[in-house]
Amino acid sequence: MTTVAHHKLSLAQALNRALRDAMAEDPTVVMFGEDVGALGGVFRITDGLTAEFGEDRCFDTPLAESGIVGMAVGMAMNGMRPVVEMQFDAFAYPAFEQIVSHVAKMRNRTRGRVALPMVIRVPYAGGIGGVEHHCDSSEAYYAHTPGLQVVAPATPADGYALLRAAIADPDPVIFLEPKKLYWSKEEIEFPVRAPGIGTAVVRRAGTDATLIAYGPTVPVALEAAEVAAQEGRSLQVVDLRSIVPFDDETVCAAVRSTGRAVVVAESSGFAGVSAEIVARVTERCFAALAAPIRRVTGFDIPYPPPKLEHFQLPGVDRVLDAVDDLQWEES
Amino acid sequence: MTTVAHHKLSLAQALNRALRDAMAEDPTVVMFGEDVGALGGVFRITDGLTAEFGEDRCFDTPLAESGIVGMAVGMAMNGMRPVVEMQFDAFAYPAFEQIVSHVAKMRNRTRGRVALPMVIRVPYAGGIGGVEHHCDSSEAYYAHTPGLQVVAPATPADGYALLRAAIADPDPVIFLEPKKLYWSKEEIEFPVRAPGIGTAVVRRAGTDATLIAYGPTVPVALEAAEVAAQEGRSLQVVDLRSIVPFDDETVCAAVRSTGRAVVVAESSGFAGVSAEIVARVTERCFAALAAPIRRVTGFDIPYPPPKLEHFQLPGVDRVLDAVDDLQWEES
Amino acid sequence: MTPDLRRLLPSDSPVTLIDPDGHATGDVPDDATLLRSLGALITARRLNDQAYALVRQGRLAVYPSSHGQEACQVAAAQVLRPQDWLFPTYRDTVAATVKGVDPVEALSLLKGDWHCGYDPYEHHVAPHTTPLATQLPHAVGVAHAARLRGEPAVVMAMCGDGGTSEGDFHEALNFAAVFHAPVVFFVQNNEYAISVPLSRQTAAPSLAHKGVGYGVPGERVDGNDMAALLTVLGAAVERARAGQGPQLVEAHTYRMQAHTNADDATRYRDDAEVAAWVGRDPITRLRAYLTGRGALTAEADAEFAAAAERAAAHLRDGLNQDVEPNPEDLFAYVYSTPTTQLREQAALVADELSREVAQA
Amino acid sequence: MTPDLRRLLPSDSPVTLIDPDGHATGDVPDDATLLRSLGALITARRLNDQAYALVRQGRLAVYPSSHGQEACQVAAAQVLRPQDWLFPTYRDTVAATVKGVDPVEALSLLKGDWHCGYDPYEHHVAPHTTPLATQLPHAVGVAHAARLRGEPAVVMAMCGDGGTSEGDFHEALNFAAVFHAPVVFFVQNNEYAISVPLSRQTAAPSLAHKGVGYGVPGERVDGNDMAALLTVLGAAVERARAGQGPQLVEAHTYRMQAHTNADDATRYRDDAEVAAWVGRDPITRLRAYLTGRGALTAEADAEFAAAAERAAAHLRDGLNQDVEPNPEDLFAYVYSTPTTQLREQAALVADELSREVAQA
Ligand SMILES: Cc1ncc(C[n+]2csc(CCOP(=O)(O)OP(=O)(O)O)c2C)c(N)n1
Ligand SMILES: Cc1ncc(C[n+]2csc(CCOP(=O)(O)OP(=O)(O)O)c2C)c(N)n1
Ligand SMILES: [Mg+2]
Ligand SMILES: [Mg+2]
Repeated sequence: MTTVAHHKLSLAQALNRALRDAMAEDPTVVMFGEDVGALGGVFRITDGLTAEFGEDRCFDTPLAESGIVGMAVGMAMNGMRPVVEMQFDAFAYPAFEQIVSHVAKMRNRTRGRVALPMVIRVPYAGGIGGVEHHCDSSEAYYAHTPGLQVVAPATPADGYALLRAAIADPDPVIFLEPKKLYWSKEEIEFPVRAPGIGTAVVRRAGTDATLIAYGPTVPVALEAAEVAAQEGRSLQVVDLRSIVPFDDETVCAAVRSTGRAVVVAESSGFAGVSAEIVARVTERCFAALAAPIRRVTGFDIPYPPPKLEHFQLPGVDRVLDAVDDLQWEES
Repeated sequence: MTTVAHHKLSLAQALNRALRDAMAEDPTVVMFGEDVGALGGVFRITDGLTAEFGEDRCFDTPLAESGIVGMAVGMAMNGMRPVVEMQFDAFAYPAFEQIVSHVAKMRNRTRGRVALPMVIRVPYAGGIGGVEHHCDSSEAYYAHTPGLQVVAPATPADGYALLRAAIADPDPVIFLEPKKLYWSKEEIEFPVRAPGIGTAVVRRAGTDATLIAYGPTVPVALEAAEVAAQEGRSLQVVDLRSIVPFDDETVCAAVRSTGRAVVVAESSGFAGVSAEIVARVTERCFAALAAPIRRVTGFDIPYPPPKLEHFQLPGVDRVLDAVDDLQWEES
Repeated sequence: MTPDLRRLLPSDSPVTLIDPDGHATGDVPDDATLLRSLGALITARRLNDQAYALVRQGRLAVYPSSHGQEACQVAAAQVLRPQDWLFPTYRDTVAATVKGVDPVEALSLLKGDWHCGYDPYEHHVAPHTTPLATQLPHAVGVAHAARLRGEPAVVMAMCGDGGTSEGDFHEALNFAAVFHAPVVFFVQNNEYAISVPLSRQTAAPSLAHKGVGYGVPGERVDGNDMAALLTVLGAAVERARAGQGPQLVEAHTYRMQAHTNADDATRYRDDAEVAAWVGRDPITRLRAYLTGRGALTAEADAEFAAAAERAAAHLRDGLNQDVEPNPEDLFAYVYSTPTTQLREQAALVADELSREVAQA
Repeated sequence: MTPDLRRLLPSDSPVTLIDPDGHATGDVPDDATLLRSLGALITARRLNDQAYALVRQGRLAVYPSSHGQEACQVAAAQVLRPQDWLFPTYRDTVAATVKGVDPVEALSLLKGDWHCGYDPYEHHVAPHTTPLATQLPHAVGVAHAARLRGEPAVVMAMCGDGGTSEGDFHEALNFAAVFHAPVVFFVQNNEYAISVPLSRQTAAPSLAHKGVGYGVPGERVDGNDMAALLTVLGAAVERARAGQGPQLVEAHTYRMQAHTNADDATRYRDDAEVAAWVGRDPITRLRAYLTGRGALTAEADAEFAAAAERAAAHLRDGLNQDVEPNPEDLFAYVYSTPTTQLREQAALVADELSREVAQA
């Protein structure tokens, strides 16, 4: 008999709890990175883990991201389930070689003999007034790399469930944590009924057009839908949750049901995940489309300094402008 | 008075000559990397440069790609025009941090005060029976990074002209050299009338559908068009040459003229440059499209071992299958 | 031990020339030099504390203070000539100002106005670098270019103890050694990398010992001793200028405050540990020495204080000024000539703004 | 010099126990041990030369031979126990076979059939790694996991002189030292990285001196002296097993052939240089020593030659067999469960093939 309990948790707290529960259940789960020990991580996602599980289970490393990911590869090869934290999105780049040439390829390289059950946690994207290198939306680099799974929760419940699923998964997962949502709260029912990796969800029903979002832009899409509703337009909102694997079924069904769509993503548009969404949905749903799928994304510029970041972030108005542009008059 | 001369050169020879001519004209141009000195590079692109210009102008470095690119950044900051060679595509990944966080961002970071006139040459893509890590199509990583220019010549003449343009450019260029085309020859007229960076070209006229290709897939597209012509279908072929900046005008005009298009790229499709092409052309030419733009790309798998690589490479048949799929009956 | 090896190994303990009580223990630079440094130190401290205060007042987003490390900051810049380059990290704002950068411009990054607020060519100060150790290969490149042209410029490349663990530290030192580049690698070992203590960063006898593996001479210096820093760094710079290649200098110092104001240092270190370093303050020490020699007049000291106040006022005034953010800047500097794509994107923003104005 | 430093520094010249003429100069392992090694060396050389020949016959795409470096190859594996791990580079095929991997499976990568042809868990041999030095952090991770579980396993992590310049070398040594991981880092310094000579790779007194900067003891050994290698590597392994942390061992050897058969070594080195190393051949040297002691019987020598021939024949037979490439493999191992997308892509290929069959 499982006891059901409810807790109101922020995304940060939900992730912390997911780590704690996973470590309690499975002694092979280890957590390491920069400042994840005594400090509990700069965002406190690993708060208390060293105290609870000891130095061998949650520990600080020297400052070297390639070394951190590389060591995780070796530990995963040898019976452990490492979870590592990259302190900020852009600070995962020194580990790019390890991620692309090893994390992504080890299973395939060895015909499935060497699996790498590991999770790379990346506090990511902007909207927190961070200076250069602290606000990159780096999902496209990972999503384009075969062999990686890439997820981005937008709610505390999904954060908990997806992190548990990622840790339990036999294959590596790039776990993107939208920094600006760390402090948003939600009531979660435990035990969580987990959405598996690879399933999108319709967050809001709607009939006129579909907004496709993930991670930090999900709340933006929901707010846009709310505003549109007041203006008499019914927008459906799909939250991808997983970028790889991609839930074609849910997304295409949603777009077919409305015939119009806007992809909302914080990352620069050019050759980003948003482009993939437009391309694959258009390929699959062309006949159902009343207008080309529009993109509202970050511009093709380096992430701006704090005083200018609001221009870069997809906002409600920009999303609604794009919706307005979906050739309504012609339909 | 300029003397016009004709030389039949392979792509490799054309690139070598471009380096030689640039170094002869401008004493600030320096070339360095792994094995580029006495050996002349594993593909001989730098053959003879050390002998002609001396150790200070073309030199070997320790084996460290991040160090190579980082040193180039510093030399570019201080009056030089460095050209560096990454030995193979996948061996540029250790330099990813330097490329994304510095090469791409220095001009913007400093409001244009510090420009980085530098070229990163990357022998890239497959089709040469190379083992793991020697055949990656890595253009999407760079193309998605604002601040970089990304070019991929498909012919010796373009190789010469684009490399000269890249070296002369005030901003950094990722110069992708399709390895499998190194030995293809063409008669070049010197002085070369240079296509600037950022201009696509229609390589073959056609009226029924447009094939959009770049780098290693340009000859594939041309061959497919040739076969299609024999079967009575007229295919237009566009060679992008530059991925960033992207020549929307030429590409969209071409697609509008035929109403149907297939993008042919060697790289994995998911969130690749091919996705961007589909997305942006569809956004701009939706009304002119008789069918969704199809993609023929590498699969979403790690580049296969030599014995299996022909399954991964877009071939003529697969391109023609995609063309057949462009809803001809409905038009 | 071979002579070659002896040349590379640092001394067994850090070089100190003035002890914490202000007594000379070795060959100290002349009074005029040290007075100039004391003045700079006093201004440096004042700037650190002013910047910290400005964070609390909401004028700066965040400030990684070099409070306690000012002797390193001042020395790093004072041993350089105008043609020499300084490569600072996010914690080395003060060093940049000593090299000539206007503190207001230097803090543009942390104010959130723009990434780099100053012209790197004006004072030969590279943009503050945040990704650890990534500036070190750039420093080698700048030095190598200068050397190829036969210019007598030297590069001072700074990083922290944490930064020494990154691959780029390794690659930069190795390149500098192989190419004999005139670079002084200056590590401020302040015992912490955010919360990570030195013992988790390295098991080496000292960070200066890392030089051996590259054939780069290493030296250790008391990072709170202005005289020792000027001497050791000065010698390294002139050695590099004379064509004798790179050097690695580790300064032993301490981060007196939290990593930044956003950090909570009580989570990972005791107050007692911090307190122990108060007595080793670089300013107190140098003042005690100069006072002991009768070289520091009350007048001069007052003028130092006044100059520091002027610098602080300048910083306050500058940071209290609001620069109107201009969205056109977003698109103007990505490339020398904006691409068609960027022009379209800039037009979209301009259109949004014009509609906002129309609505207002 | 402090005792701590003395512990870290390598000897001034490489450890040699048998000189090039086959005379013992130190405390040599017993005859039985060395006879076993001689047998392995003879097979190793035969495999190298057989593989090279198979390239010319078109059965292998490329082969980076360890001809001349066989003593390093054999020692690296012979000092390990079954539970210990070996992390080989592309040049260390022979070491992998000495640890137990079938040479046919080991050459799958270079034949072009599949990336890694063997089961890494069977003999605890990691996949051959091509991107330089990137396997070293993995080695640390494997060792750290074993240590956390209290298993007495040691990891032998191999790389070349060129590989020491990469950032991952630095990060791996530092991590191993900080975490006290049971790893022996074994650098085969064969004087070249493709065409780049050692002098362009480092300005250090030796590569073994790189250990100092991590607090990792470094040692140098004559890489063509089987006895010295067994002794130095064996001690390092048992030291690591005893919980005394990592060690760095540099073997001085020479790459007798071109980088691979695709390389043209005449472009960057003289024949005379190569010739000078012929007299230092590891097999000749060990044979001379054992013969001098009367420990090597003609029978045993004949059996070594016969075993080597059997191994070569096995390799020939294996590589002459054509494995029919199966396109389903492309999609089967990317994830434990293929994604919808991969199933669609596999179906596309299956459809193409079925249409080809239909047309034929
Ligand atoms: C590549 C990279 N990884 C992580 C960070 C995040 N980070 C910023 S400062 C810091 C600590 C650096 O410590 P240290 O080098 O000792 O310098 P200090 O802050 O003590 O001056 C870290 C981990 C970063 N800036 N760059
Ligand atoms: C990261 C990376 N960069 C470049 C290469 C290309 N490459 C393959 S082998 C080699 C030379 C390596 O030399 P060394 O480490 O001395 O080993 P050796 O080949 O002499 O055994 C190079 C540059 C690579 N494999 N990986
Ligand atoms: Mg520090
Ligand atoms: Mg070598």
